[in-house]
Amino acid sequence: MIDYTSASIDFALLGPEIALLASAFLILVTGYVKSLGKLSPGVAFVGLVIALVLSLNQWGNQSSGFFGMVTCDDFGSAFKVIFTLIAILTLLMAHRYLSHKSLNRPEFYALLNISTMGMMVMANSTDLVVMFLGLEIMSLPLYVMAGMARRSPESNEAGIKYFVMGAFASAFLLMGIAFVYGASGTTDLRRLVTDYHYIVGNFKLYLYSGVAMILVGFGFKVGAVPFHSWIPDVYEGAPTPVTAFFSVGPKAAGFAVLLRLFVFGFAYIGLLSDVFWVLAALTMTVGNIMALRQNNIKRMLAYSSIAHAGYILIAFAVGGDSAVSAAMFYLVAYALFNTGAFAVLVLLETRTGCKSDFSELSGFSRLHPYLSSVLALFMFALCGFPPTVGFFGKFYLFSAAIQSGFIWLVVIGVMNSFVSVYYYLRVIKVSFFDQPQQTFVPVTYSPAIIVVLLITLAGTLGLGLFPQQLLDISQSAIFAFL
Amino acid sequence: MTEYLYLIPILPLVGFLINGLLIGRIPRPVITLIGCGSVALSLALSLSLFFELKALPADSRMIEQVLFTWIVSGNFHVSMGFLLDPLSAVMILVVTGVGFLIHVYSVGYMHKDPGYGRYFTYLNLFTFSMLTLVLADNFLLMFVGWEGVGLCSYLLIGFWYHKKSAADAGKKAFIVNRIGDFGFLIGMFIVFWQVGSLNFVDINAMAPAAFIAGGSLITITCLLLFVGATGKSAQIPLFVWLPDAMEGPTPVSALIHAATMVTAGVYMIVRSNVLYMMSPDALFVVAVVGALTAIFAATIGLAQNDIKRVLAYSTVSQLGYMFLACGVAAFTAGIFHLMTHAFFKALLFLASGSVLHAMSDEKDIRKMGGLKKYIPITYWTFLIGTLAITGIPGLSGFFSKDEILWKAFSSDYGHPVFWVLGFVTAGLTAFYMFRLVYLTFHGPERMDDETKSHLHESPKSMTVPLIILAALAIAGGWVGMPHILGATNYFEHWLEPVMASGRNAVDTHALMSTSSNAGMEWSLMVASVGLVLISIFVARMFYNKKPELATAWQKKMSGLHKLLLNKYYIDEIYGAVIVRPTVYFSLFLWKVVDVVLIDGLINGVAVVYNDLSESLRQVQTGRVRTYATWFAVGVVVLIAVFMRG
Amino acid sequence: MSLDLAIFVISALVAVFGATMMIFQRNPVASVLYLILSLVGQAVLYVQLGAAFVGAVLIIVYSGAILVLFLFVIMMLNLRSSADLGEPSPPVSRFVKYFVSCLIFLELSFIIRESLGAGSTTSAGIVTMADDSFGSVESVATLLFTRYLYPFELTSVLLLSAIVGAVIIARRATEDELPPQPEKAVGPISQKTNEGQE
Amino acid sequence: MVPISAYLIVGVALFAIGTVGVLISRNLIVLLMSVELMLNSANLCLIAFSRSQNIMDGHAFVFLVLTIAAAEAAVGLAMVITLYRNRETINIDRFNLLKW
Repeated sequence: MIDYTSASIDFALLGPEIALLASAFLILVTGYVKSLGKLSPGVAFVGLVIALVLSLNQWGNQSSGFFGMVTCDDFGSAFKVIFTLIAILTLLMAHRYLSHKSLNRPEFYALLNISTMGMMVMANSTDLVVMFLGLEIMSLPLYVMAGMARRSPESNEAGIKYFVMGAFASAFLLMGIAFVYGASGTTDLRRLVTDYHYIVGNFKLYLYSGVAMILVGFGFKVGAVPFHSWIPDVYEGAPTPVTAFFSVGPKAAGFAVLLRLFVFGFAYIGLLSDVFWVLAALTMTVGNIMALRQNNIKRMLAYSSIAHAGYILIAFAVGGDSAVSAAMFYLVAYALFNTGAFAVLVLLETRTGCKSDFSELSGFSRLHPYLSSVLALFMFALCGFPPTVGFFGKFYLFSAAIQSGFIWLVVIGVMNSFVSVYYYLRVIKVSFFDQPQQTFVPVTYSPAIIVVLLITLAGTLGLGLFPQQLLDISQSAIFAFL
Repeated sequence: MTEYLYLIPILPLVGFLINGLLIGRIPRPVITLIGCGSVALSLALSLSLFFELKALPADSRMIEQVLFTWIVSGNFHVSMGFLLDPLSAVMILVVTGVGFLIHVYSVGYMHKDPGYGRYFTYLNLFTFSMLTLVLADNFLLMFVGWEGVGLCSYLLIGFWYHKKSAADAGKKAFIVNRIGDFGFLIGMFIVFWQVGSLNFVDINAMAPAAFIAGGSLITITCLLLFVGATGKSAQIPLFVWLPDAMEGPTPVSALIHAATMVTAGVYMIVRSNVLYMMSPDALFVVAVVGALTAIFAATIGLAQNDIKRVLAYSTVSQLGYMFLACGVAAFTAGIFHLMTHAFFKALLFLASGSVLHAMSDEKDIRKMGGLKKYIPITYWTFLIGTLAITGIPGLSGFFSKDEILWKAFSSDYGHPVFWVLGFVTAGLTAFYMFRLVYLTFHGPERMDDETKSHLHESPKSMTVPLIILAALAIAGGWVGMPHILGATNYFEHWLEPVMASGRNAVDTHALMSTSSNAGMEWSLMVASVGLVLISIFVARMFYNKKPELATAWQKKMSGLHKLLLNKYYIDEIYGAVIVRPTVYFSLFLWKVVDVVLIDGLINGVAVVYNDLSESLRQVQTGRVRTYATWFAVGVVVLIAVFMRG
Repeated sequence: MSLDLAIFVISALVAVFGATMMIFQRNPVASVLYLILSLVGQAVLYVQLGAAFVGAVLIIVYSGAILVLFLFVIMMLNLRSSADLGEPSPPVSRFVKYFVSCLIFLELSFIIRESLGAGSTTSAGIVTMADDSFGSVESVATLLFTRYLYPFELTSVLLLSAIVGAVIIARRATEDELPPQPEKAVGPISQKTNEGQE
Repeated sequence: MVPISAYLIVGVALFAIGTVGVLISRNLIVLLMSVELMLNSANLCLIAFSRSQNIMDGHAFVFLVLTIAAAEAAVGLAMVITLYRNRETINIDRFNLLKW
């Protein structure tokens, strides 16, 4: 057992966070020196790599510090690794894009690292206060990153929409935390679990309504219907690498917190399973149906990210170890192929005047047979086609649900994933089969993006053929929890 | 040799990778060498493994090769492994054998096509997927192959993507197959849930304990799997994609949409025969759907004028036979017909490809005629294929079809009605196939002069596969002669180990006791052969002789030839009473039931989804305040739910 | 009516009144002033609840700094009342919005009413006089620098990112990005990223 | 003696008013202020709950929330400035380029 309320000020617990913060500071300090400004991406990269190594190092370390405000466990460490990997991939593809759009400012990299740090804070806490702060630390840079292209009205709009909706959701989250606090006198999740008899006996309604509003607050971050409406607009308007980051990073962080809260923490609230059942079904159905008629690939991927969040929400309805490890598996898988798809979009958008409309893809395969095949592969993974990792993610998730008897939820899930094939395949159809409307301007590669593509490609295919390793890891991350 | 089992699917994969990665950079002879060579090696390996398997004692004919463990988690265990047993041995021989011949044929057929490299890339990928499907030792790997062949089918139907109809057909095939896959996947999940394994050997061993025989769960499972089979194997109501799939290149139609991929559903059902044996209700549904599809598609085939569409409907109809066989628990007969059908249908398609080759891609049989003398090899091979499919005694189709009909009549799960449906279908088949032969190869030459001047026999690379397939279409059925002819049914003995577990599962005693009624079997056989001959004769009357009669009648108006005239009246009456209504009925089925009802239903689903999408999109107004309102509504509902709890 | 109750009623009314007026003003400056009024009312409630220190902070930091920032921006942009606010939403949609908000209020107040008197420690939910240290500067500070040390440090990160974010968003365009010429943008990476700080 | 629930009701009322403000105000600045009001009402609830539980953790939390509110206000106002520069309006309904 861990000493929950260990007062030790043990900075080793915060290694990855400190590494990210230090690199952000360094960027902010050196960024204003002309000649050093160019080094910012490198500094950010080094910071992320150090954070990755430190996070990996924390694997197996289960301890608590800072008066119980920081909890280091394998569950959190696993998510920290996921966050840093996502941030690294984003960084690699961002540089080229930002230079192209004259947005390449050192602050971007600092904000990226700070935001990643916020995610880590979220994943590594069992206290609602810290989770809330982590959420804000993660979100504020995201609002800024979305609105960073100040010359572009779309980016402005994405920023303000994200901000308004985010702040609105934060208010509900805060109110929810206040109610839970009112019910129990504590914000520590572990005490909420140990004292639940007393709390439910006396302040059941406070607790329940508080939990409902907390669910709203984090449900917003993962894009659960009906708290999803910001997603398409923000994803479409934000600069593409930022969108790539949005669609996996904050989502993973939101799921990390949601898993901790609702699968481990408040699991005793029997109602939750039904609520998540409805949320999952609604989220995947709405996401998929609305994705059908989109003309912009970024927007389509935004709706698809809603749908994928819906699949992951199945795990919450199911509960239990296998469902949670399936959700983690799915998150990693989704992060891989979704980032890969966005990397291709980034390459396409670094041509002048490209907005990622479907029609712009016609003629793609003739000029770039490999790149278009790679895009097709990512689309197959998004559909959940074997032998990509997307298939295993879904398979594992659905079989966990079936084993717990959630047949109808799986039926809805499978139906949805077949509907989704239609719009993913449209990307392939346009890029392979359609006659080009105008000449396809060739894409110029950059080494960093090729690295991103190779990593995501290797992950998508490799983990599809040999998923065992990742499966083991995601399982031990669950078994190691508290 | 058995340790090289994995190479059978891997070789085409290697071919696919080489051709795919070097697309546009290697000359055509190299593409040909890699494309055909990889399949040839697979074929050689399959043959040697087949003989090795044959050398083993009958009850130990099963080689399972586990390459590596795919996933283990808790009690969930799936390995990446291949299973070679008598059933999959038959399948790999068919796939690699027919596949190789079609690869060779394609060399000649596609030689002018700019997408030559792409074509062979897809074709090798298809062969790989199909071999994975049939060799898989578990449902999951089978599903991988299942999706793979679906994908290749989609790519190859839309191969000539500049044709809008081809792209549409590809899309349709894809959507319809999704519906089928949905059933397959859910069925697979239920099997896994109940049995705890996806491995076929485990399922065979454990399913009787895991499911209650005759219970509703096993029936639902089998029906869901059957939905998957109807999608892939084009049965009612999911057959609509197959006729449209003929937009692809003809060798593709031969390989994918006739000989191999579309039979995957049959194979899957036979593979899980243990499950089906436990659910008589599901078997009954399979038999009904199979029989209805057989007669339904054959009726539509009567009035088609596109040579490939006739063959497509004929494929649907023949697949119906196979499902009928499965439905009456005559799985061996189903696989037997699958094999013979692969031979003669591949032959028919390739021959029709040769016709199209000669006719400058004119598909309408009304614009053909008299081709016999221009392309004799094609004609003779086509005729052999036709004789085989109609079930002329001695040719392969006769044995397999006869066995199905007899089982439909006599099996414990059979019923005379099934026999009648199959019997009528046989007659219809003979009619439309000979209509095809007469309109295409006999009679006046109706093509324009331009086409006529280009008429030529196909190159060797095309005719040699035709001749080999013709030989197979004749002799392929000799391995499964019925007992009453005094022969040994090698085929049945060969598959016996696979079917034994299924019978043990339900503990039936007398499934094989059918030979007791030899007299009945004889008479049914004679009846069906008789019907076939009559149908051929009628077809000859109407599509070969009648035009001549008509001209004769015009010349001799004077009344001297009243007898002839009268005979002609008899023909007319016969036509008005029987043939015309049948043709109109056929057109009705095609235009109304197929195109309007089933097609419309599937398109309707798409339209509903699209409209739903369109109207839901309107919610996304772009205004933050609207979003916030939805958000708040969500909060209200959520709090209300939690308050109640 | 006891003094406590009188103070509560008056300050609660002030807080609610200020808030209501705030959202219905067309002139943003007036809105800010009404929000300050509401905050003053709330601060009194804080003090009544024994949170004297936090109440003082609310006035000083919130009214004194944050809302002044709002005022500053309004002045800077020279926003007149109702410059371009278009036409109001249709009545139905307005009704829905009021209705939904009312529902939130009703639900939450129902929950509060239902939970009335539950619990044990400070039973009956009545404010009793706590010991003197409750809510004092010292006890808040002790909490902030022991148990809440980590979150407290985290807020510094939050403020840092807010500053950086505000600067990056609101700063005037640098010369290299002023004319929105897409052609120019294709050039090499080298950029004068650091110029043009206001 | 005023019951705690009275304070909570005031807090919830302010929260609902804030919600109304977010939902109906077209002026972006008023909208931001409404969000601030919502955060503040949650603070009031926290303080009240602190009192009822007789535990001071809520006070520390309110302190942190004030910081968060300040940070959000800074970023939000920066966005308002940019939007006003580019579009010369702060009517939130005008920002609907991205839709459907």
